[in-house]
Amino acid sequence: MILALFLLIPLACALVSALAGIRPRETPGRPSVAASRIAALLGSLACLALALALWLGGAVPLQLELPWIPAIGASFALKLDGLSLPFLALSGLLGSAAVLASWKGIADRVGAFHACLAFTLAGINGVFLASDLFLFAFAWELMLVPMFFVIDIWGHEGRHRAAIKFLIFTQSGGLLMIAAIAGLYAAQGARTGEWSFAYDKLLGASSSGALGSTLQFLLMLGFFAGFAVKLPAFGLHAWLPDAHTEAPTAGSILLAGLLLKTGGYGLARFAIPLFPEASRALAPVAMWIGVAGILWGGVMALGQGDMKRLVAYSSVSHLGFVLVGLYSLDPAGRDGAVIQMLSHGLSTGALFMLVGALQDRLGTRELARMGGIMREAPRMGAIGLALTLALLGLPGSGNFIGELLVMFGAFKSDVPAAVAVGLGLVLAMAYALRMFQLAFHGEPAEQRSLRDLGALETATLGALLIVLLWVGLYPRGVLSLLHLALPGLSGGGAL
Amino acid sequence: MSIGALFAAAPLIVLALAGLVCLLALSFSRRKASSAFAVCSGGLALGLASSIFLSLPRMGASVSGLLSMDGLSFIGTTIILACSLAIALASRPHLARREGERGEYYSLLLFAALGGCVLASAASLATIFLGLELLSVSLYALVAYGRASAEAEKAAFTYLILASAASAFLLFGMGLAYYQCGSLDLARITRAAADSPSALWDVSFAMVGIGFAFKLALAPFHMWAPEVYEGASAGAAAVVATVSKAAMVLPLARILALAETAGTKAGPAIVWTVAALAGASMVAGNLLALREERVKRMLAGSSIAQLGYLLVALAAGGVYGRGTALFYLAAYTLSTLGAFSCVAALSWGEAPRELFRGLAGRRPLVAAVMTASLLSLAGMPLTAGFVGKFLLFGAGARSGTATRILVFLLAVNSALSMFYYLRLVSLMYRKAESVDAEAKEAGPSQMAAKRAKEGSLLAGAALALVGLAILAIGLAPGGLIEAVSTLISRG
Amino acid sequence: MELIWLVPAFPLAGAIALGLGRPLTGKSAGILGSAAAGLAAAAACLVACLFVAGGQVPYTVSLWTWLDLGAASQAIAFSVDALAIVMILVVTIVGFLIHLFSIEHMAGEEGYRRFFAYMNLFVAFMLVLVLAGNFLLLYLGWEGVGLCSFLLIGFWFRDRANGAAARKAFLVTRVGDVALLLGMLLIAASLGSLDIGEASRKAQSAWAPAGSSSLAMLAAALILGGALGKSAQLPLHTWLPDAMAGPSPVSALIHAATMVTAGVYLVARANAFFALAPQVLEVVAVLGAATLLYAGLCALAQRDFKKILAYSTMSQIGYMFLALGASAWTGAVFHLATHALFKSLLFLAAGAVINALGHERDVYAMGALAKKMPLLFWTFLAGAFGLTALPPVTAGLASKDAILARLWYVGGDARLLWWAAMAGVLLTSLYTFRMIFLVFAGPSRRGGVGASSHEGELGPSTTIPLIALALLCLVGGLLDFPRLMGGRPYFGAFLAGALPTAPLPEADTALDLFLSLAPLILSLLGIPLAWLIARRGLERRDIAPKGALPAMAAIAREGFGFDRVYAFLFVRPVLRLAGKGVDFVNLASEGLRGATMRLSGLLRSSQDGRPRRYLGALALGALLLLAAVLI
Amino acid sequence: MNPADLELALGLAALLFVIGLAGMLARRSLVFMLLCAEIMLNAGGFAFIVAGARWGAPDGQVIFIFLLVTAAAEVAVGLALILALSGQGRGRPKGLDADEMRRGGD
Repeated sequence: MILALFLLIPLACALVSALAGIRPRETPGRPSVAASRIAALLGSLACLALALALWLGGAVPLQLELPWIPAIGASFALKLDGLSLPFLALSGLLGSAAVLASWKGIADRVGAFHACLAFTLAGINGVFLASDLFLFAFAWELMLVPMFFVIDIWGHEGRHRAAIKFLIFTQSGGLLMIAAIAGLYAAQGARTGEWSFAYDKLLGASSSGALGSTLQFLLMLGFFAGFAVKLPAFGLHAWLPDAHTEAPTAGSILLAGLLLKTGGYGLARFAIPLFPEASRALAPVAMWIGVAGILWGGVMALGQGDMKRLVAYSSVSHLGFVLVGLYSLDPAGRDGAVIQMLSHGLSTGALFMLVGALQDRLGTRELARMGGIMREAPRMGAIGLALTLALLGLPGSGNFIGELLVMFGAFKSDVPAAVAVGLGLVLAMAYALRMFQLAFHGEPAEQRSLRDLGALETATLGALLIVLLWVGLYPRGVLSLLHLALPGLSGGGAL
Repeated sequence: MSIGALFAAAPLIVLALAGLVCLLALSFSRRKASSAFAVCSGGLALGLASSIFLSLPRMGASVSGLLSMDGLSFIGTTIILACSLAIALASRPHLARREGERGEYYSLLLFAALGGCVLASAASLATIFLGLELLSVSLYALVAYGRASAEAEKAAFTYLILASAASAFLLFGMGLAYYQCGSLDLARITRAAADSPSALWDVSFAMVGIGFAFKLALAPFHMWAPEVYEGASAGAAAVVATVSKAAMVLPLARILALAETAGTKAGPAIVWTVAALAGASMVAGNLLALREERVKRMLAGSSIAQLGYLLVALAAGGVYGRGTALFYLAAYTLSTLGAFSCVAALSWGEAPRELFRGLAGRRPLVAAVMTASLLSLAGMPLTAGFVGKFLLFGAGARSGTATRILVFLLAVNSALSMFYYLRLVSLMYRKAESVDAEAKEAGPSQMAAKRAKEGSLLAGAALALVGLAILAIGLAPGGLIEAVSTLISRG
Repeated sequence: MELIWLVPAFPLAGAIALGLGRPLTGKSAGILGSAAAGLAAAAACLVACLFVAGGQVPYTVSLWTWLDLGAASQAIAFSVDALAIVMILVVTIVGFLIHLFSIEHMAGEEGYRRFFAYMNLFVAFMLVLVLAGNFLLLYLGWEGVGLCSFLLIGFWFRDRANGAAARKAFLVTRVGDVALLLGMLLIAASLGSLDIGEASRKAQSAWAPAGSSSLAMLAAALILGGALGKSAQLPLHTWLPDAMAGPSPVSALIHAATMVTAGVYLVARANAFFALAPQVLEVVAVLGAATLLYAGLCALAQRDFKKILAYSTMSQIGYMFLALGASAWTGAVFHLATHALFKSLLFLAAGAVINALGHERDVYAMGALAKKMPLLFWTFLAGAFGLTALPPVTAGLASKDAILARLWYVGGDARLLWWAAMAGVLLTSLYTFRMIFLVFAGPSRRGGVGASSHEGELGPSTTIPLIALALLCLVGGLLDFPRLMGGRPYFGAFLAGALPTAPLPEADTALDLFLSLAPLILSLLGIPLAWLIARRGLERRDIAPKGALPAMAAIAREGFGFDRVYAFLFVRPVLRLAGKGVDFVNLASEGLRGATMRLSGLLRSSQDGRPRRYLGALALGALLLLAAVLI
Repeated sequence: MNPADLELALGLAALLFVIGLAGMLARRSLVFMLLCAEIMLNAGGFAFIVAGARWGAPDGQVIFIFLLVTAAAEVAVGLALILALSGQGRGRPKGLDADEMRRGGD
């Protein structure tokens, strides 16, 4: 029953925030506004606390199964294991960060805004917890709509277009995935006569020969499409820069920190274990797609003038690592992919928070109009430096561990890919340093008075950084947990 | 004809009587619009009640071989009557606001519903034809009526011409069928077709199919839809979009069921043709709606596409396929009904997109229900549409290559459809420049205003109900799925 | 034994304290930083004493397990052996002196506190690097020192040029680092361990005999890639001259004494792998020789005081690589140590001069400073003697002699290398004394820059390190003095525990005499030649030089155009690809969108309200349907 | 009746149907379009008559009577619409032209 809390708490908070901010026209000072902010914050903090309690309590794996739609064999089944727990903790952490990041920035329809945030969080938690494919698809789609609203209502200049683009891209992937789920369900049901969406029941489908190799490959492609768009893999990433750039800070944090992770999580949890053979067939291609993402994302990031867009493209590059790691079909690579996702969530989330803070203060995201921040706002500079180093994967940051393990996995299965990944590291340094130096070094580009980070912001960013450092210096904390889940993933994990 | 049969057919009888009473009342005094409204909604409610309490217990009763009151017909009757009732309620405020209001609208609505129910429970060519004509003729009138504008009349005439051509196809096809089988009974006909397949049978089925395809606005027989939806008043458009669609899907489902029991082998040609129809309608509908600035036209495109989706399940066949189709029908009618009721709540006539700008600030309820309906049409979770689409995927994935291709098309198309649904949704939540863009009809008299007010209360209630239903089905579809499957497996 | 972790802990704590401590103002920051470094030095000495007292038993102190890489589990662990001891002594002592120097040298600079925080951080990372028992931790330190070098080169970040130099340094070394990383992965994947000692042992069993295993060659080559990057050897050397944009103490500590020699340390550490790949070892030697000649030529042509020293560092490290290539491991390390002494001394003195002249760095603008700044002159001279291996300064003399002798004794092709090294000796003395003549001798120039200035204001915290370093140079060589002059190889003996040593063949006095005198003579020969060159330079110091030789000089001044080539080959293509950040994938998706929209427009225009058209469509559809059914 | 005649009659019905369709497509006048629609419907009815004759059953005629009634209803509505349309000013004859119904642009 505890697991249901991961969905219920955010939903309850969403309700509270919505009710608190029900008035269409409100002034930032109103108590109801504060109430909605606090409700959202408490909600995500509660999720975080819950996740940590379970983590420290070592209470994994946990299961919950309630009947939902017996008519089609779909049940409200949640399962918490070593793979999902870190992501749940991350969602709690970044959820709070998102609320804090928009503490001042959002003044319009505050209640609705936080309701949307909490709602998205509920959907994300659902994705990380669902062990029933119908429920999974439900949650998968559920998080889109509120995120769409977050971008579309509270975003920047080009928000409407970006929001639609985001929705259509992810949706075309998601629907293909749903089609594949339905196909798997149909094939398995036709074989066993037991119509069920339960993950464990479908896990054996492909090995039991319920699906011909062609069908298995097609279904796997369906899943892959859904997750690859979300990740995003190279070639399907066109939605990401726009969405990240136009979204409000909180939206960018959730997008980069969590939504993208659902893609990688889906690959690790569903696409590969459900269709081991087909995945093995796809693996070489997928790895090189990942490599292409790493390199192209890096090159693009090198060319961006808009800081937020630069970070967005860096995400494309970093999630290429995830693809490479997962499809190296090597335990080390898979571990690396997970670590990479977590650290990318932390570092990029923090980066977006920083960019948001800069934009609030300077009213621009253009690197050309920044410069000299190091002197005017040393705290900002220090944190910016730390984040830059994480971005370029300096040892000690979680990103390094992720990239190292990914490269190790790649090295074992495809040496050229590993070398190409190495080039990616050089590119990463190039664009990270370029961003840092343009923004923080040199002389201020224009006359301005720059406020340094406030205590709240500093504390939030500091917390994120500390967690990142912890992952970087003691990754076993995560990996040991992850290895608990190995049996569940062995379908593709321990190949 | 036994008394039981009479009870079984009660809904039809109730509707027919209500329609007559309505006409009589109007012919005695032209100004009894409110009484006509009362009779209409009362009759529809009574019909609904009777279909649940009288004909449901007598499931499977055959009424003089012309009608069979089985599960299918029950489902159809329920959907049709519910929709008509909601539409009656939604139409009331505008009709009441207009000076010199006429009650004929309600009687036409009643007759359309009656025709729909007859179609839903038709067991013979004769009843299919009768029901169809009853429905069509009242629709022509409805489309033209209730909105004094040349657009409406043009739309109505277009509809009439095309529809009569289509029903001519249908009739000729039936004639050929009868020519070969010698009976009007659907069961016999399907059996005969199964026993002695021939080119002539194919022709007759094809021509009947054309008739149905036209009514369901499947591409390439869809071109009338945008005109009619746009020209007609919101209420009439709603009837065309929901009642007549439901009324055509059910006989189709019944024929397919019978054909299956008779063991007809649908040749690859048939299958691929159906698939082509479905695919074409998905694409055409979505492309038509994509950049449409007039909401009613957009909804026309949407319903073209939606019926294309539904056809996937029918093409998949089997009890599961038909069950899915009917579930999806329910979801589709509910969502479309919600959308049109919202349109009706804003404007009876022209409905440009701008009408919806900043709606959330002005009319939260309408905006909420519209959002729910559009998301449901888009197939987003928490709404009936999501479950429906999921089941569609399942049904399509179960059977052959053709439907698997359709499943792919379905995925791509519904992703495409996101564009126009969500575009409208986002419009509703933007800041409203114009304080109130709603098209106000000519200043009503005190009396009319009072009636309109109480009418709009009812309409609001109906609206809220529809919205809740969409969410309820979206959250807990189990009951409905169970019900549908048991009904059709028994029927 | 457990207190080894204190050694890096002190500077790390200092860095953190300085990083957080807002209130630290004025000199206090510098004092705190120096104190941290000093404590580290003290701890290092203590550790060394204990180590020696404990009979030189290598040991490892493991703090916590970091990461499991395949079968290999990597710990955050410090392992102490003779080599590590040498390195930590060099790093901490020289580091401490340079910190001390900086207290006054950097006074008044903006970001004084930041400077010391970075310096402390660097020392900490450098210590981690040399104490690391496994490649992964070594890599952490490796990247860490790279970071600090980046931060300190770009210390004056208000000038974008410094930033560019810093970025270049970090990026070029990163290329090498990636090679190193791949090498680690190769070792971990094929040997199943990243612990340096264990991996070496496994390699000796798995990849023997020497020269047979391509894997061994690959591993060695990749490690070498890392070393080349860090130690600014050809072809990854281009960053070092630009790195002089940083403050002089930084150049002294990072780009002369410690970080740039990390490559030498790495190769020495991984000697087992190189021993298994003699071909690679030859490459090491050749690259070293090439670099030492190349850098010598460049140094000869420079006008920037610090760039001369930078190129000189490059060429001295070339000597070390040469030694490594000749598998004179101890000799290389010894030269590393002595070089740390005299080169940091040179940099500090140069820095003081430059400060005194108001940040004037052009040697053609200096001159006649010997009288104005006697202390700086003499200390600088001590360093220069070390550099040119001239007595009485023993530091360079001893170490360079060892290397040259070893080269000769190896014989065979190595003789060629010996000749190259001899040429290097000449070059060294040429550029060194050219520099000295230009700076300290001759008439003062350029309207007497520095005519006003004199070193009077040098305080104790500046002078003490200079003098200390000078003295160390004077005596440093005695640790391992050529046997000819009755020296005994204490140093080599000490390192024998950590590095394989091949004893020189039995004494042949004549040969020894020749081997010791030849370089001496060459160096002395260099002095008058240098004077001629300096004279030429003085005469035409500002006129655009004509003729072949000056043209050559101009090319050499640009480092023979490596930068241009790299820019053309790597940098520009990537930047052109990045362009203005226009993503063709995005363009494609937009195109698709446009196409769909156009299609929809087409379809909608067919809906023009004419019933007959619709009828036509209906009839056509019917026809198609019937046709489809019938056929 | 012998089968051959039946086939012939059926053919006649088909011909009638095609004529009606062709007329609908060809004529621009609303009235004539309505007429042609009736012709098509009656073709269907005729097919039923033929079938009834084939089986000697009354159903065919029954359907035809239904058809007459409904067709009458359709015509009634159709004529009413035509009147309404032609009443829209813009000169009588034009109002009867189907192609006049083109919308004022899309």
